[in-house]
Amino acid sequence: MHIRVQREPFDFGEECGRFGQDGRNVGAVVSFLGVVRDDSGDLASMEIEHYPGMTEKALGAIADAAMSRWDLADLLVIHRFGALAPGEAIMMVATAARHRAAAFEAAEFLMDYLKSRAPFWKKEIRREGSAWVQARDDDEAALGRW
Amino acid sequence: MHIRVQREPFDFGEECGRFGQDGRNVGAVVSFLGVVRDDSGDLASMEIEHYPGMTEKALGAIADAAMSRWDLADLLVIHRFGALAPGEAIMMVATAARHRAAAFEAAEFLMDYLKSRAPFWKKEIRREGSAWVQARDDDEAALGRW
Amino acid sequence: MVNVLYFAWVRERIGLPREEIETKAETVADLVAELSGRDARYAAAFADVSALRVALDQQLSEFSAPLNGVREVAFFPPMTGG
Amino acid sequence: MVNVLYFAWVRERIGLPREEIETKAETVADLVAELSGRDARYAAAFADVSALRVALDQQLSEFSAPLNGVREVAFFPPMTGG
Repeated sequence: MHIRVQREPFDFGEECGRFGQDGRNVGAVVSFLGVVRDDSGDLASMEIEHYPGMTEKALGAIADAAMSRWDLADLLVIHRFGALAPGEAIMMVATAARHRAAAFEAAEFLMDYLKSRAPFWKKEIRREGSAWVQARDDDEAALGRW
Repeated sequence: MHIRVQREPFDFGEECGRFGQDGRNVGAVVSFLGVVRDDSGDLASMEIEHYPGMTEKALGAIADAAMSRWDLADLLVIHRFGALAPGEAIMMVATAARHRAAAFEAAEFLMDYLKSRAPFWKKEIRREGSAWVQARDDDEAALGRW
Repeated sequence: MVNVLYFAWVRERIGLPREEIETKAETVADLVAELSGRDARYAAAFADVSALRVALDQQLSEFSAPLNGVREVAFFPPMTGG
Repeated sequence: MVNVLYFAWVRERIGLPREEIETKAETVADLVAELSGRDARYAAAFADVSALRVALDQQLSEFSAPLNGVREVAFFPPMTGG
């Protein structure tokens, strides 16, 4: 189980290349990458604030919940903070399991909880002013399925 | 949209590193890797037979269905055939979309249809004899959710 | 003339990956009956049709489907890709 | 003494990331009432408590929760990670 909270970029390809494929009981690996999107075309940067200390605890608790709910061979969470440019990788999760259902479900569970239960806040810095990203009702609702 | 059916190995990390992250409207990338599992510990190799011609058509139709059902920026399917060793990569899918729900759903849809509708057959070559992998009832049942 | 292809254990039981067949069978089921009558290997391969799938010109199809105009028929067990 | 932390727009409205507070507030809600009374910046930050979340010693909690024994209180908007 690997959890990293960092300012530095990470290399999604490299992480995928070395994650979870060494056990002979791993049949399925799922990974998710979150990228800074620029819908309006005038995003200068995305600033991600977090709560050092609580962030690591919250991610650890979410990861523990996934490990105890599904039979996972391994699990990875990386989340960045600081100023990110459009197109940059924000975060990733990866799960390894015997079967695909567990790997997919655990990855979606991690994402749903990360979105609404890990203390990160995003601010969009645009040429025409800045704004905090609002939490979406359906992100909160997504927790209901677990 | 990229579909490859090949005997040669592919590099999952490298594929993940270059897939789907160039559009400014991509916020979510999901990838799935299938690996040769050795549950009993005596698997010599996994032989994958396919139906050249039909395989490409079936994968193309499944990919088209995913592209028309979800708003995807890109989609990748790679499936190998021939003799594979335990731990080797069998196949992968990847999806890129604005939001995570579409990327996850499309990847799971691709996997469910690939499992039961693309003409591949797996044979396990064990020290104590060989056997064709049986289709699982729940693989067929998985199609019901789409 | 129709090209008939066999995959996986169907291929192994029959002992051939493909053959050209001259047939008057009107449906897939007719063709299966005709092939099953040939010898024990074919009879074994087609013993339980519910365990088989059929593709006509590389499209999954039904055993009740007509064969007119079809150039390639493939028999195989349920697929196990992924 | 309790350490009070502010994040995102709560931090921006109050103009501070953290402060040490001497308080006799028994619950989070009491502390919010006390802070809101300080000046317009605090009043603006805490105007709509339903838009806020609170963590006590780095665990998500409720505004009705007691403060005794708590060393760190954090106020922030709903989280938007991922």
